[in-house]
Amino acid sequence: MNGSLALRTWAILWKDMLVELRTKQSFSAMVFFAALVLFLFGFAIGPDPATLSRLGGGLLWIAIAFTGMLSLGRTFQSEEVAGGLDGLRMYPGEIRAIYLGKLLANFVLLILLEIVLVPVAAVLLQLEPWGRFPLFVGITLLGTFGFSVIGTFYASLTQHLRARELMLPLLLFPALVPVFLGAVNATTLALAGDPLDRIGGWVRLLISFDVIFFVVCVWIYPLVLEE
Amino acid sequence: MEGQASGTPFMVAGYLITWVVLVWYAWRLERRFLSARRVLPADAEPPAGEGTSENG
Amino acid sequence: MSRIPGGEPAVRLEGIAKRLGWTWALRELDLEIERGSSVVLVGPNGAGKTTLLRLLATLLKPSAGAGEVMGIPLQRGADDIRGRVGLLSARGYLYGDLTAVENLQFAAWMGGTRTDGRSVRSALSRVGLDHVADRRAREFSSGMQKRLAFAALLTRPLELVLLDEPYASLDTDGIRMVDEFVGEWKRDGRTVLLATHRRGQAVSGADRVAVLQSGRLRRFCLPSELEPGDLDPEEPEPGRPESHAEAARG
Amino acid sequence: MTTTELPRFKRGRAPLLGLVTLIILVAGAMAGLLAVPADALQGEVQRLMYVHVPAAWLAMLAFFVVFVMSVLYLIQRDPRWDLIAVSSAEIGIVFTALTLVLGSLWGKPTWGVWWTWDPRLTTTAIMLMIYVGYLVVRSFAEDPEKRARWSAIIGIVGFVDVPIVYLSVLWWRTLHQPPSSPRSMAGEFVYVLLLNVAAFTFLYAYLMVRRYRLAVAERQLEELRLSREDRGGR
Repeated sequence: MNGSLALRTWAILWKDMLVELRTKQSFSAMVFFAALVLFLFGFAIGPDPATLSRLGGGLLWIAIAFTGMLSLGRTFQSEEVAGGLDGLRMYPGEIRAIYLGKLLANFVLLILLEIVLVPVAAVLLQLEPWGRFPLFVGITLLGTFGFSVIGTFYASLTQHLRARELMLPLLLFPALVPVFLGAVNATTLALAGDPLDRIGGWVRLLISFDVIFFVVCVWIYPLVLEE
Repeated sequence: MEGQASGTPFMVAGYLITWVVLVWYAWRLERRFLSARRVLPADAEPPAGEGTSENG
Repeated sequence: MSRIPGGEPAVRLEGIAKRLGWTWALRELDLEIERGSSVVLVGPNGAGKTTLLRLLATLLKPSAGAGEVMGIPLQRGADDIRGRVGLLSARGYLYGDLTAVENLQFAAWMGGTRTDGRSVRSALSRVGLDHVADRRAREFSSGMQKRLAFAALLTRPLELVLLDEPYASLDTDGIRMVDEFVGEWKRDGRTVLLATHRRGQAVSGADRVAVLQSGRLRRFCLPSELEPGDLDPEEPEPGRPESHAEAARG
Repeated sequence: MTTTELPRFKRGRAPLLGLVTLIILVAGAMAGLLAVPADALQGEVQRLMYVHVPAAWLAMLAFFVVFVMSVLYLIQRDPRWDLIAVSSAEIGIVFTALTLVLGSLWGKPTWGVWWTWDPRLTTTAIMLMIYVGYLVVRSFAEDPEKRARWSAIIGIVGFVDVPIVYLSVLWWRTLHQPPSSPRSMAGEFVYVLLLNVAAFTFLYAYLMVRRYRLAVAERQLEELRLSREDRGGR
């Protein structure tokens, strides 16, 4: 049974990535949107390099959160176009495969976005992530995973609501506060070189959040899709 | 602290707001209930066909 | 097929009711379907045909009553039931950006079979789509999409096949294909439940006919025993039509 | 079939409960305003503690009840648990907002600002947003079963989130400056505070009885209206 859970999780990830690959323009639009957000921050904050690089971590994560929000809404809408989630629910085995597959799809998509976005941000905001790059990458992965865990969950919960475009951020952003604080502070410290070695607490916070919410969401998910 | 003199109005405002909110909310609950009750028949039967409950 | 044991019926429902939103789509439904038989489900729009099929596919939880599919209780064994039951929905569930082969590959994986491309392509040729195997489903006509959805059923080992309006948008060839598949499934010992509001051909070939009306089973009999009113109920629907209930689900 | 079997409300003991609540509330307020002396350092404004802390306590209690009722609902699927949960959520929101306003009024003369990114304050504000989300989701879901199920899920996930939010904000603050917290108190202050906490607990019970009655009536109304529409509409 577990083998089939993995197989179906993989199938959903494969399918979503393939669809994404076929509709390249939506990914480019996502990247473009994220870059645009960074640009607007640049205008709002002003050209002073010191200020920009001090706020860099926060700006980067705001851009990721906003862009991620938009792509979360799409994950389940693509199923709606195909005829609804029954198309996934009618297959055997645990319903959780749907959550896991969609979670991974969102995660991979966001990572791809970040691969493009981080160099852009480094140039625009004059950041220097290259010094402690592995740490920077680790923090980004943890933060993105936390975002995907709770984002996929709430995207699935709100997809049948009227005004879901409004409801998703309304539910998601308050719940995201720990991830956001953890990711922004850890990233800022990593960029600044972390002289006082305070980064550990934030990384632990990110890990705890990821684990707790992963367990809670996976456990409770079948109730979301029940009809 | 400079609060000695200047703090009193804030304290009074706090207590006032608390009581206003309490009375307002309790009154509003009563109003909402009465207006719902007025529309409901005196002893509302559950909708026909869906008579009695099976799972308690 | 020997792997399907005799014994308990393919479907047994007792007092099943389903509430969708504020309407009762099914009310106090009792139904028993023998293994290896084919049953045609008829009834006007909104009679609860689709709801019944979705309930048997465990996509809906009954609001009241009890039921078994292949001897597995609906309430507890949903994950297992879905391994034995296939649903052809009127909606298709196809991804327009994937090719026909990719759609089938996905369906096979989701069904739990680690398949290679060969079995997928053979399913495609059985529905007469091998010449468009690598075209995207988006470019298909609605009849071709129906055939592709059929092929998705063929990639999985099934004991109970639920067909919701399988004839819709098919040409005469396609209709013949559906009837051939139904016959083949029956020969294999599988059970077929087919919902349609077109009567004629399907009804006369079936083992049993179930007439649904307003969420109740009005008649369950041999095709020859049908009364004229069964296929054309004159009285209007008391319940809200299904389209409303469907909309309310959202 | 399985509809709600909702209780009918007769003239119950709610007026008595209301009277008792009112007496304790007034006693608590008198004690807080008159019986104890003003704080040596903060002066009169410190008396806000006797409403601020109980209001915060009431809000936490209310959201805890939402959590418990959400879990119960998901296990038993009894609509009554859902109605208790939404009642408690609404009361919790009212008192969370009140807590924030009172905290603000307390903060202005003592800290010199209406708002500070204090962990408790910040967490309370985020908690308010989480449960407002809970209520808004309900208003967008028409199917009563789905409405109950989805909001129960939010009630659980939100409740799990609150302590983590608190922890994260606490860490965030300690990086910049130590969090401000009320000094430990002794003697009569504690008793007066406890009296007020008790008063607000009674208040919660009273409001819950009233709000639940309203929830049942509204639910019956909804059921009635839609069944009429169902029969007469077509």
